[in-house]
Amino acid sequence: MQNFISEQNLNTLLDKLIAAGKRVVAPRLTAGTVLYEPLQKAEQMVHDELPRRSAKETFFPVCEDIMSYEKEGQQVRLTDIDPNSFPETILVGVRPCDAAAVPVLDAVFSWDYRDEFFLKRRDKTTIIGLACTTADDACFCTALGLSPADPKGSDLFLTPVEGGGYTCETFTEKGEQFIASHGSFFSGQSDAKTLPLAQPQTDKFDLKKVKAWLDEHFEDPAWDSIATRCVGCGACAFVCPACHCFDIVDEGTEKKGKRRKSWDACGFWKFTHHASGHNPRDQQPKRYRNRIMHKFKYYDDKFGQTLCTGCGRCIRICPVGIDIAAIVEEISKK
Amino acid sequence: MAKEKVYMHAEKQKHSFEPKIIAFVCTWCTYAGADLAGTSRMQYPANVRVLKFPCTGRIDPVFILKAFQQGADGVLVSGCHPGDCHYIAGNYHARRRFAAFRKLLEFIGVDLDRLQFSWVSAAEGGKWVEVVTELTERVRAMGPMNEFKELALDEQWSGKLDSPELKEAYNAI
Amino acid sequence: MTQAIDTSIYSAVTSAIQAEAQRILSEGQVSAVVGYAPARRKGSAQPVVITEASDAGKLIFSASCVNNLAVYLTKAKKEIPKNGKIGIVVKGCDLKALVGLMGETQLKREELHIIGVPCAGVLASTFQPDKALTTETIAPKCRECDAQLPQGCDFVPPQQPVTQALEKKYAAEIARLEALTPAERWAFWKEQFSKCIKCYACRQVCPFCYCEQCLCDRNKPQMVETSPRPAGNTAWHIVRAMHLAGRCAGCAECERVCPMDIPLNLLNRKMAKELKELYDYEAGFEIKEKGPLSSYDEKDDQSFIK
Amino acid sequence: MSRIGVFVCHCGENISRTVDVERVAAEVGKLPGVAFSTDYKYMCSDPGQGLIKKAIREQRISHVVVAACSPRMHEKTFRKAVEAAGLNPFLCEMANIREHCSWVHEDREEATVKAIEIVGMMVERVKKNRVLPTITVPVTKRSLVIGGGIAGIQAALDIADAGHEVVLVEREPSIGGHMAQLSETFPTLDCSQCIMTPKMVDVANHPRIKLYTYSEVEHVEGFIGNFQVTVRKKARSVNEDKCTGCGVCMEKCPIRKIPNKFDCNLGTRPAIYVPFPQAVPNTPVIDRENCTKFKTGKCGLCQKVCGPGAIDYEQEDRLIVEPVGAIVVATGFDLYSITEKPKGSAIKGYGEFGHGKIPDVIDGLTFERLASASGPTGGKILRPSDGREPKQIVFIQCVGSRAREKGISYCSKICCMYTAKHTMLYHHKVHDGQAYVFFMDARTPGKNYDEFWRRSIEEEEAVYIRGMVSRLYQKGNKIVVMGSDIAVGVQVEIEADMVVLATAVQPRIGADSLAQKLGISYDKYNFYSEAHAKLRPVECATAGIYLAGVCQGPKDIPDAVSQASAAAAKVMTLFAKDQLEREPIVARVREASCVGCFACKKVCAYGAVEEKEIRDRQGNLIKVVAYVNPGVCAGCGTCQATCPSKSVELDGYTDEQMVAMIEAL
Repeated sequence: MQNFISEQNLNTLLDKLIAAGKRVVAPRLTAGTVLYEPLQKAEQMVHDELPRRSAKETFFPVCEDIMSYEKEGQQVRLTDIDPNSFPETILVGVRPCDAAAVPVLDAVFSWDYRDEFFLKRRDKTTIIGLACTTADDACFCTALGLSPADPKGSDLFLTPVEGGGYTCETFTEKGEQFIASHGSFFSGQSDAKTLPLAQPQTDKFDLKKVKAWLDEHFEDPAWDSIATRCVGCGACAFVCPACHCFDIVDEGTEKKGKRRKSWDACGFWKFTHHASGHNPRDQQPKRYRNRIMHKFKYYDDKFGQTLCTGCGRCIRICPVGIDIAAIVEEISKK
Repeated sequence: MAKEKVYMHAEKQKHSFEPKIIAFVCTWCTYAGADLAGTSRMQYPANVRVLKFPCTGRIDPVFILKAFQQGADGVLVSGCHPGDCHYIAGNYHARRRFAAFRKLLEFIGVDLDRLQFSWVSAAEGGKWVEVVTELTERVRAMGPMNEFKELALDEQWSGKLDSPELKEAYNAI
Repeated sequence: MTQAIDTSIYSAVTSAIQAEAQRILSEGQVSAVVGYAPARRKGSAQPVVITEASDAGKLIFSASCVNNLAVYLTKAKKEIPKNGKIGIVVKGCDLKALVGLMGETQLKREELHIIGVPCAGVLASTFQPDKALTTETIAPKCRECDAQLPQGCDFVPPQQPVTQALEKKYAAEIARLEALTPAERWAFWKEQFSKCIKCYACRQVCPFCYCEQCLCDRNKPQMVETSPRPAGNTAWHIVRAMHLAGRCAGCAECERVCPMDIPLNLLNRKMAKELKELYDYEAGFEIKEKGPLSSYDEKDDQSFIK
Repeated sequence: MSRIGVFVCHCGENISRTVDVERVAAEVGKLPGVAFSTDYKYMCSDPGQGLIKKAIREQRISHVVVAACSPRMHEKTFRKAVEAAGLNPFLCEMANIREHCSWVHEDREEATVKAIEIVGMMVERVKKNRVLPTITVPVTKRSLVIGGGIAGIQAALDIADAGHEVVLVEREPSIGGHMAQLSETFPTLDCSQCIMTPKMVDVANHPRIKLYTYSEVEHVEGFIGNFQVTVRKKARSVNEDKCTGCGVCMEKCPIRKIPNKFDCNLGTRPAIYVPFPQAVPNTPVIDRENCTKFKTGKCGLCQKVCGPGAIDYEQEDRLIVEPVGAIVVATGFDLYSITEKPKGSAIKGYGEFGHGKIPDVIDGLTFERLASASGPTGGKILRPSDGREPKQIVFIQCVGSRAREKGISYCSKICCMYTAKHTMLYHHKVHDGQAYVFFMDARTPGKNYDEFWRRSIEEEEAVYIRGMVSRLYQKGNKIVVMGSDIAVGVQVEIEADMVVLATAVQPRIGADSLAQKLGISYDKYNFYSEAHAKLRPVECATAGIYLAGVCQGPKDIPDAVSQASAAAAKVMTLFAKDQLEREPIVARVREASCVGCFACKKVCAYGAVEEKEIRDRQGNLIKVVAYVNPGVCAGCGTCQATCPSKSVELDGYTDEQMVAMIEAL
């Protein structure tokens, strides 16, 4: 049973993968901020900080081309993007809250329409999760039934042990294959104890109760008191591991340009702005309501899952201190 | 004298790089000045493309940005001398706006040698030739303005594509 | 060396704000008070709008009261009921924004009841709101603050903040960047702007970004690429800095809220510095009818014009 | 989808010599949206224009680009041609491949490539051009003239004679202005009153002139063709309809010692008075500050003696709104008084000349009253102090004028001539007297002016001393004038009986506040600014407002009259049509996105931006947005570049058009 990898071996393995032309994505420091980004060297990986953005962009880029056009005389030439050209990727050091969001995204991108752009990237990516040893009072994965050691979404899951190195479990064929192809870096059972893991404080939410209240309270004065302060930026959606709305725009000139798909957010005024000028979500509380509804009701209605993994990013970065954990807790007590 | 001779009887030289210069000018002074250079048959480099505005007051700084993004290697903004504005004070407002904007561009890292401002009156055909020639030659010596062009091709890592065919198609755009 | 900042007056300030809010609400002088209230996380605070005198006790002031609440009074925020006079809690830096908005006919002085806060400084970031205020954790804007005591308010608690001279980080960073070559500066900003994800938090918290439709949301013509790519990001931040030039009052909210840690206020401070040098203009407590870029002087500098 | 037609001109050989025009037409023909492209020898010729018209009709061309000379040359020609073929003229643009290309480059390849790009840019631009209807503004064919001096009178008479109604507003109880105060006028020495009073009477009798004297402009709203002017008609305390002008009230008034301002305070008048006997209207006014009835409630004598019962102590100021289409401003001047410094004036006084302290040191206008046959001395030159005839008289020129260090750097223009006239009048009246003139330069351009000036020296024996007076003081009965004669280089000392100062002409006190009401600009002295110093000298930058007389700058009577007639002609030009037509290159506000910051208003030099309230169906105010008055907008577009949300667009130069051109590069 190959279920241990030393820190040094992990680094050597990653460097080898990078040298072999694989894209290795992990938390690393970029211009002063920890983000999931491709590594040039394994040692760049940051182990002890939750990246500012989630890992979702590995499959769902911030912005990607989906087509380009060029006009010549009266002719228009279109060039499609070939999803087979997406690079093979090892996503490593993924936090449980980020990895747990991946199956949630899978559901929506393969539902009535199979989004090749997402699925092909997803298909070409191996996810290596990493248990958390620290948490702050914005973390609330435990409140949603996950945990700092939850392997949901990971092909392979690493847990740090005392004295260095990681125990390693596989959960998918992809994970098993990964160990099989790089067996020399893994060794048998070590008796080292796992490091004490993080313990987010929040009690488990009664999500059924939350959903039941949401089912009945599309219109409720509570929305005003929750979200009058919301200023309508998209920061919460953009740092969220599970939010997946996107916009498609054509950018370029009369002669040539590209069709691009990029992240969108329900907090934006423009999100539901009709061409007619009418906006059904004309006030910020209505937009924020959609965020909560989508996460704890609509997604559940459709896919039987919650569109939130408790990473706490939106709580930390919200410019006006909107605290989704506090809101859900409040709803659950109603 | 010597200078004029250069303009009037420019020896045709082939250069490895011909910069793209975009000029934003007001219709009453500089456009007319450029017309005068034409009617006087003065000669100047063919690199400049002129966009006519009613007044320098109409020129939005975004246009300068847009010009660089569209591949301009140098940008010229030119209008009426102070006190000569056809619209009383448009050039005074423009003067402040561009004084601020050039400082911003400089801070972002745009080399201000690529951005020229001038007052050229309807009577100053010669000055138009001088300004355009100088800017063209300066920018030609500096080489292409690659910053914005490279930026236009740059992607967030997650949206980058590596296939050579696509890269080629991309570079063509 | 890290030193603690004395915030001991904040509890007395809190009581004073509560008493004033209680008074103006119960006397019917205002229909609502925009202020700060504590939130779930330890040490945290969030903007709140209270309309009942009985809620006045919810108001606080602490080092995590970072927001510039002026944004809630602008046209871009329609959610605050604007019937009659509104009370608002402001720090000196926030008050400058209110004053700027009055100069741009967005607010009327007589429609506001301004509660000024004697302020010794607030936190740079509220990612960890329970941090103590020290020379390390204090917001960079507070290091160069000249407005600890707001002027021209309807009410200011009598406490005097204890202040100490701190190194001006913006000035130092601007000087550092100015000393670089254009190519080096370009590289610096390119790396910073490349992180941008166009969440528009900078725009949404800015009291001066009150346009109901932002130029950058336009697509006929598309002045700025909307997609979050380095090119469009750079254009966006240049255009925003230009639109704020001569208007920005220096609350630095854009920089604080940026989830990608882009030092946006550097751009605004740089422009403020230039406009001060060129036209002797500074944001302050006095309502000015025209800003530096909506006025001119025949004798303005034109040394850059051939 | 646009069907663009591109027409490339050879301009004989002017273009085709350097630019391969066939290749330009062929290359441009491949651009998306171009349906037709061709070249022709002379596109501006009749057959050339015919080619364009034919293509529009037969090829269903929707937009036109003419690649030829500068649009400053032939844009109008081609836009007319396009209009004749049924297209909106603003769907036609010109690509300048002559002045900006073929004439300035020699290399055929380079020039051809550049020409293709220039045309390509205009093709992209024209795609975004919109149909622009000509803007018409209705014109109210009535005019307001502010000021009843010679300039205002002339303008009013000219406009009224042309058949349009005129509202003439005069601040004083009578029209006439300064010219009515003058004795004789240069260079012909005809009596001012003789030539002035008939014109005043013409005004009073003109069926199309509505005269408001003792009135002021209170408020002005609106724009060219459509002004609403509020006039304050001050309470005269005399009913103008009943008063017959018999003058009994003035005879009986017990208060008689009020200094007469018209006579420069040399004579006196009663509390109920007309400023001078030939006043128009000949209706007295009660000076309420000095009238016993108003001060104590007693007296009332004038009411008792007034046969027609015209005296009305209860009369109040009236505000009258007059709709007019044009405004002529002719507010004239005040003489710079060196005794009384006007409030807020930046000008430094000339205390050294003793004006105001030495009674026989007077200004030029006072001398006019002394010399006037209708003046307080009946035309005799007598000293105000003792009524003696001065035998030695000194005139000092440039008092205030051309003295930068004292605050006025301009030349008052009339002083050289009137001082020469004064020496003559003096010589005619005091045969044994001697006149001296201290002067810096004599400025006498004008028909018969220099001859006139020379006559004062050569025939009328005035002694001209080039130099400045350094000191002046009273010594017994005499005024000692010390100065230098720089021509000879000696100090001069004259014991004079009287000194006349040619003090500077300056705009009326309060000219600035009237300018603010009118929305016109003025210089640092408060002279009103013309739209262009050379080519539009009688128009203000604010459309529909014209200038006449000294309010725009110092001038003499013939100049003031000429400018008044010119202003009248401008008004008549405006009134020649029922609708004012103008090029539709004006700014428009998109109210939906305007946030009412009014940055546009702050930068608009024409005052074209107004505030407009948007209300819902219940009448609740939703927001206040900017509105650009198309009648006033000059089309510079400064507002658009300033608008943060791009909610104001300049038609013809929209962001879409300009960006399309940039993107074509």
